[in-house]
Amino acid sequence: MSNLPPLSFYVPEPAARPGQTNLFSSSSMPAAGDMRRPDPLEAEAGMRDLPFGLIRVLDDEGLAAGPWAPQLAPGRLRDGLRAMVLTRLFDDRLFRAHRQGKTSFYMKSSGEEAIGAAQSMVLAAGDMCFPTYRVMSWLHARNYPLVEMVNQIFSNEKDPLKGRQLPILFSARDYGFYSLSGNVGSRFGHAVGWAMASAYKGDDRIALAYIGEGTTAEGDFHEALTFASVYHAPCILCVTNNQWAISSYAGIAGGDETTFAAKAIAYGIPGLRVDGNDFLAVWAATAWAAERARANKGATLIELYTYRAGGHSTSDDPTKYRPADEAAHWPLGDPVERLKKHLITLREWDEDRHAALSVELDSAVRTAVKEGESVGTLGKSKPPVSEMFEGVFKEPDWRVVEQRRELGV
Amino acid sequence: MSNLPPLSFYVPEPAARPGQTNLFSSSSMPAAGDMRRPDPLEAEAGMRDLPFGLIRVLDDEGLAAGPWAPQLAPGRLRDGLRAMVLTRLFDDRLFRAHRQGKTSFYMKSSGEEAIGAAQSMVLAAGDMCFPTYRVMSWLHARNYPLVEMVNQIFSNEKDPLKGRQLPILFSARDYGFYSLSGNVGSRFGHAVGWAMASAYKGDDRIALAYIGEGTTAEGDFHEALTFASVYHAPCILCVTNNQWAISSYAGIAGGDETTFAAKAIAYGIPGLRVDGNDFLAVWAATAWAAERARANKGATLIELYTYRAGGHSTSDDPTKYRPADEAAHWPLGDPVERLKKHLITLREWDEDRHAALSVELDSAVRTAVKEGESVGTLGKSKPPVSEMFEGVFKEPDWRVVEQRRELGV
Amino acid sequence: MNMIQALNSALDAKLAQDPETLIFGEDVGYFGGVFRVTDGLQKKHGLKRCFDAPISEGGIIATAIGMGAYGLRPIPEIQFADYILPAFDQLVSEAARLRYRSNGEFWAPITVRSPYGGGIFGGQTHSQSPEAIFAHITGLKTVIPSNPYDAKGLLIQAIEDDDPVIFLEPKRLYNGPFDGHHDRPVASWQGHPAAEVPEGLYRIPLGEASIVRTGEAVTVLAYGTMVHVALAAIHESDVDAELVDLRSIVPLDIEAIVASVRKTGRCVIIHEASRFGGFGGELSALVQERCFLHLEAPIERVCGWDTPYPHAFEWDYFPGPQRISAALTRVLEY
Amino acid sequence: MNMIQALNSALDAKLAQDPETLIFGEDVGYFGGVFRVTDGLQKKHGLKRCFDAPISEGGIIATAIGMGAYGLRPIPEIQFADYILPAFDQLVSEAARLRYRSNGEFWAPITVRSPYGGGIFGGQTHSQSPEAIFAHITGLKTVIPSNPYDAKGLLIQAIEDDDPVIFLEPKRLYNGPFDGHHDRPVASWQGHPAAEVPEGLYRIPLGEASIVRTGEAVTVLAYGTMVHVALAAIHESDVDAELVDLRSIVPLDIEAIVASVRKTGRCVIIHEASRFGGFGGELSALVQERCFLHLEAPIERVCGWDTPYPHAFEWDYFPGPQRISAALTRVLEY
Ligand SMILES: Cc1ncc(C[n+]2csc(CCOP(=O)(O)OP(=O)(O)O)c2C)c(N)n1
Ligand SMILES: Cc1ncc(C[n+]2csc(CCOP(=O)(O)OP(=O)(O)O)c2C)c(N)n1
Ligand SMILES: [Mg+2]
Ligand SMILES: [Mg+2]
Repeated sequence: MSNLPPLSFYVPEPAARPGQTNLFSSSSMPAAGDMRRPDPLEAEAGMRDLPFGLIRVLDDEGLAAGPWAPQLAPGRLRDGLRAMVLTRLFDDRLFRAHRQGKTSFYMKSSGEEAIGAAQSMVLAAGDMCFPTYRVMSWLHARNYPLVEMVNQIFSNEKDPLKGRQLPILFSARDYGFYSLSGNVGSRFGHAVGWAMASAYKGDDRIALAYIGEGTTAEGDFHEALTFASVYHAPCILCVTNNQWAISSYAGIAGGDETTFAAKAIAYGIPGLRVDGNDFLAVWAATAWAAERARANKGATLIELYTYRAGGHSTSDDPTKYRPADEAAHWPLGDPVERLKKHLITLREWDEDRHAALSVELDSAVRTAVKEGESVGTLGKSKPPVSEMFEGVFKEPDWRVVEQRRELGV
Repeated sequence: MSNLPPLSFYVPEPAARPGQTNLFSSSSMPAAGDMRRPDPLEAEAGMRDLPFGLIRVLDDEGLAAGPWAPQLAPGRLRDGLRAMVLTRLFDDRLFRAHRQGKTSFYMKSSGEEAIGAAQSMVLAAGDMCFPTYRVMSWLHARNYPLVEMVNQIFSNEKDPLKGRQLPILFSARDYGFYSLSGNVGSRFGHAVGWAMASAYKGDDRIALAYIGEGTTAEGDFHEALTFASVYHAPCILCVTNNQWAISSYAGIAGGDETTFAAKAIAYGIPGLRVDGNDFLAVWAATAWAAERARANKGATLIELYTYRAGGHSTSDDPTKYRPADEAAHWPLGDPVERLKKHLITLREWDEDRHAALSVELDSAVRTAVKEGESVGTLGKSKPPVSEMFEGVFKEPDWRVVEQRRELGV
Repeated sequence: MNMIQALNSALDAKLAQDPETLIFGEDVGYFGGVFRVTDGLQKKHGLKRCFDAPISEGGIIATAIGMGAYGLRPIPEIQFADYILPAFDQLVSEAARLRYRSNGEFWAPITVRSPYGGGIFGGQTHSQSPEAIFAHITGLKTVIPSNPYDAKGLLIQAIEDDDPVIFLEPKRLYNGPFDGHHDRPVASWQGHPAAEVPEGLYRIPLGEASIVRTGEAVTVLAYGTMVHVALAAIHESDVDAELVDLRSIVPLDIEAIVASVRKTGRCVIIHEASRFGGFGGELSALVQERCFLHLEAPIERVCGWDTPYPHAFEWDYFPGPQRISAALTRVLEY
Repeated sequence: MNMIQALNSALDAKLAQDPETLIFGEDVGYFGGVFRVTDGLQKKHGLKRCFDAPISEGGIIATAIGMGAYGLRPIPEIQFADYILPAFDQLVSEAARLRYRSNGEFWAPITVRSPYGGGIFGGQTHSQSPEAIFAHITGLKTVIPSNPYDAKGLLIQAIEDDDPVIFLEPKRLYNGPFDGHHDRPVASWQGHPAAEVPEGLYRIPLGEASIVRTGEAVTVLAYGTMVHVALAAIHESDVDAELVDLRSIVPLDIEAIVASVRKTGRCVIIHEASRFGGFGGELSALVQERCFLHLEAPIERVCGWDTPYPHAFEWDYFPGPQRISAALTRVLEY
């Protein structure tokens, strides 16, 4: 023992920092169509290779390849594209609204639009998604009214959440979108409980939950997976591995040591690792996991391998900690461009239609923002102050009654 | 979707309940010597089969077989046997002391004595074990004074922990034994931090931590493994899978879905699954993991597959929830008997010497208990009441000073 | 019935009446719980209505919240209140805030049962009284019964409540009313009026204190085990005290408290938890704010000391009848 | 220096002087923390002295305790105090109790830095003030500075303290002394006497309050952001109030509090956290117990309302100068 060198302390570091270049050489990138697709009802023991691969469908030419190709009608693909483009346009405009002081906070999904859009479309109306703040495309794919979203973001008088919550921390029960909160990770287990309840009732609804790759380090992640595994909860548990958690790269969550999909093996559930910038791959993997869940075979963990192309939030400047051009080197491209190219390759889309779509959606966003502005922006309009005292409990107790009186509202 | 049967809620159940028989048929039991032994410095990616096997050295004839056989001098084996026999005798006597009202609480390690004994011997004096309440053999193997233990268990005037802690929730820094507490799982991450500190200082000490298989469901388990993985902490993280967590069988912690060793794969660290009733196998696996840790290759997860032969504690009656004869059907035998047989097979031990050893150790235990009794048993003797107010902080603040005065102590 | 039987009866009645209720927690299933509160419920109502959970308090509460959001009324058990802490974030950031932040789209009608308190030589981590940290959390209710009758009626009400309720069971009272004289023979509930527990469903509203004893000289505020200890102290010191059993600390029956102190002009507050930052501080502040001109002596608090719960010194730590009597005397002689 | 710089300077000086200190937490390494408090420290002192941690507050505190037990003095950061809750069990059951239960064999000399409090439109989970739940935990110290000079001296002392310290940084004060008038231009620390922060090491003992303003008419107890808001209210209501900045709530400077209230005979307690079960209750109880005969009016508490922290209503929730002035007037006119 004594002739060994002393112990040394290891702290992982990302491939590149500002001023350097990240060529993403360490990520081995299997070709589209290469991964096998086991039957979704098979036992997990036969699938332990899957978490170490990468399910990709769309190839560089824009063609769908291999057994995971989901065979979608072009109309569905166009719906997906529309949701993604809308998400991006909405994000851009609301991000700017923050710069103009119209809201206290905003977060974009840039580069990750395929995820919420595809999964929202795969799941049924009665299913429930337990979102993070970065899957607003779920709502856009289900045509959540833009103006309601704007009102929430502006915390104005018509805010559907009555000014009680930070912008974009939505709740939209009728759209299968569970209440968000600022704490990361703490709803992951709710999804499992919700799914257990559906099974308990003998219903057919399943749950889908998101967690960021950084947040997988929370105990909540493990506890949710443990319960999902033990009780065969009918749910789909998704890790959106967008490479960054604010300024911390995925290695700080263990991403250098193994894949996030491999965490499924710890619970005896299938782990799929999926190209998150590939609308078709996300669709296919989700449909596979949903089929499994609905057949009482329990949960699946899906790692959605993607890249957070923008800053973490309006409070963040990513050039402080990663190369400014890192997104440009991301080997899996841009999800919007890739789906667009696919549709064009299929001759179901063209640049003109795309430009027209963008104009249409941008104008819809503008209209919604205008409408929200006409109600009021942050600090200029808000719900009645009495709303502050409502909803602490179902029925107010004497404390809030007295305090409301004291404040005179 | 609508033509699928409805979801159904699954709750796992053990193979047998009181009145039934558990033949442990579902556990596939590889033969001793069958498992390959990779070089401890190899990368984890090449070892993902190990968590699904079972490292066994002692075969049914009492011979050591295969690449994991640790080649120990007979004297070391006898030391190990001694520690195990001592643990069992001590447990039996103190358990009876509880029935006689001499202590408030006791917990036995019956059937699991090999674990702490072997690991205590493998690790160095400067290393630190972060124990559970079921590895007292760690202390016995290091000749912790029996009478001090008895004094702690009797909460008497000479209790080394000054009456502040429940019986057997020891702390014994000089014996490499970290402070125990009633909360399960919450020290697992301390071991990782301790190991990180050793690496940070460039020392050569490593940490070893225990957690019960039931407790692996806590978030603490996952958080500890995540940090161990990310920072390559020099530590050995052990799951003692004794099949039961009070009345809950291992399936309630996910044990029916995969092995506990397989949880290592989620973190990219080696996972060894070891016959915990086999002193030599425990020794060998621990030495392997220690070599890896000391060579700056980071943490190993070891599942120690064993059986809790007794009740959970003095508050428990296991015949209420499992077959009374379940221990008798446990396929991996009794750790004391197996090591004894091995030594006899080696012609390094015999029944007479064993009987003499038992007599010697039993009398040592008796003497210690007598000595403890002469100081006093629960309620008959205790440290000065002023000790209640000491150690809240390093220096007392006015609150405890005033309150001590108020109580007049 | 003793308190264990009363709680069991409440659970049994709810399981029978409401298919949306279900129980889970560590060892609550086949075995029936380490304190036997769920004894027989799995056998009677089925595996899926009362089952074992992983040792993961955070996971238990998280899944319970998700079930609640679905529409069930889960009744999770945390084996000891000391072990609620790993679930504290779930309770505070999620259960307590879900209704508010979602503007009523989702809520968590869960009832978290947990044995708490000392007097059983359980040492630090089986004896603590964590009520104060729940009382401060907006959106959580905290209920603490002191006898079998109340325990059943309050538990049924808590389960039917649409907000999250922490239901703390004074484990020292499970088998008998404990008056704090630990060196006397153990009392049983047999023959105690509050041990007359009806079969079937009945309810006690949350937020209504119970006047255990009317009196004119001083108001004693207590809950859980300390109700019985206070009563003993009142008898022994022969003081005409009014003893108010709060029964729930959120919602708090402020009217009953104020009415009593305005009448007596004196107030002693008692709890097992350590004093500093404990719930007694809130009670003292409220009484002082609302009864200032009526107070003829300082409000006293008799509590556990400001140390961790010490195993061998349990009875030195416990705010027993002697310390309560002394406080009553001080307050009256002020 | 502003408060961020002062804290950075404290950390820098300790890293330079004591090789056993190290910093870790979410985003504290290369990036320097979301509030920039650790800016430049990794570059200057090396990767191993100041590094990023997984998003796992429980894991951060658990490993810090283990490092502390080894002999280091870790200074973990929790990114927002709202996110301490997942680590609550580690802080309470482990950090706070390790010395006691092991009879001094092990202890956890950790300093947990965390920005807390509101006034930045951060919504519920970036604005809460959780000090009350720490104050109740025997074995934890809780320090809350109100200006750059104190922040540095208290942080150095906290790091050198051999017990676990929760160090809550009022994030609304990071860049300037905020007097509660949110509609006026933002103030900067520039020119404020407490912004004169020496280089190098100096210490302020824990448990010594600071008398920000002496006065005869009423005692105002406050800490963190509310010190400045209270001061503004005192000026505006033209009351001869004595303003006591507690600086640490455990240990608490009971002598300073009692001396002041005995002198003024009146007391107003202020905190951002919601009122019920908040630390104000403890303060009120202590003052009442120790100054009963000196009190000429009820002790008042001016606090956040008993609701979750509401995003759009931040300034309706916040106990601003107007509400404080009203309380001062009420107390004086009583
Ligand atoms: C419990 C908790 N801890 C810390 C934070 C602060 N925080 C907000 S987002 C974030 C990073 C999350 O990264 P990741 O999980 O990868 O999600 P992403 O933002 O990349 O989608 C952190 C640390 C928080 N919101 N909640
Ligand atoms: C945090 C916490 N939750 C619950 C308990 C109650 N409890 C004590 S031991 C135990 C079972 C532990 O089982 P396992 O981890 O398998 O360890 P074993 O006793 O089998 O060695 C439980 C649930 C506890 N002590 N701490
Ligand atoms: Mg991320
Ligand atoms: Mg076990």
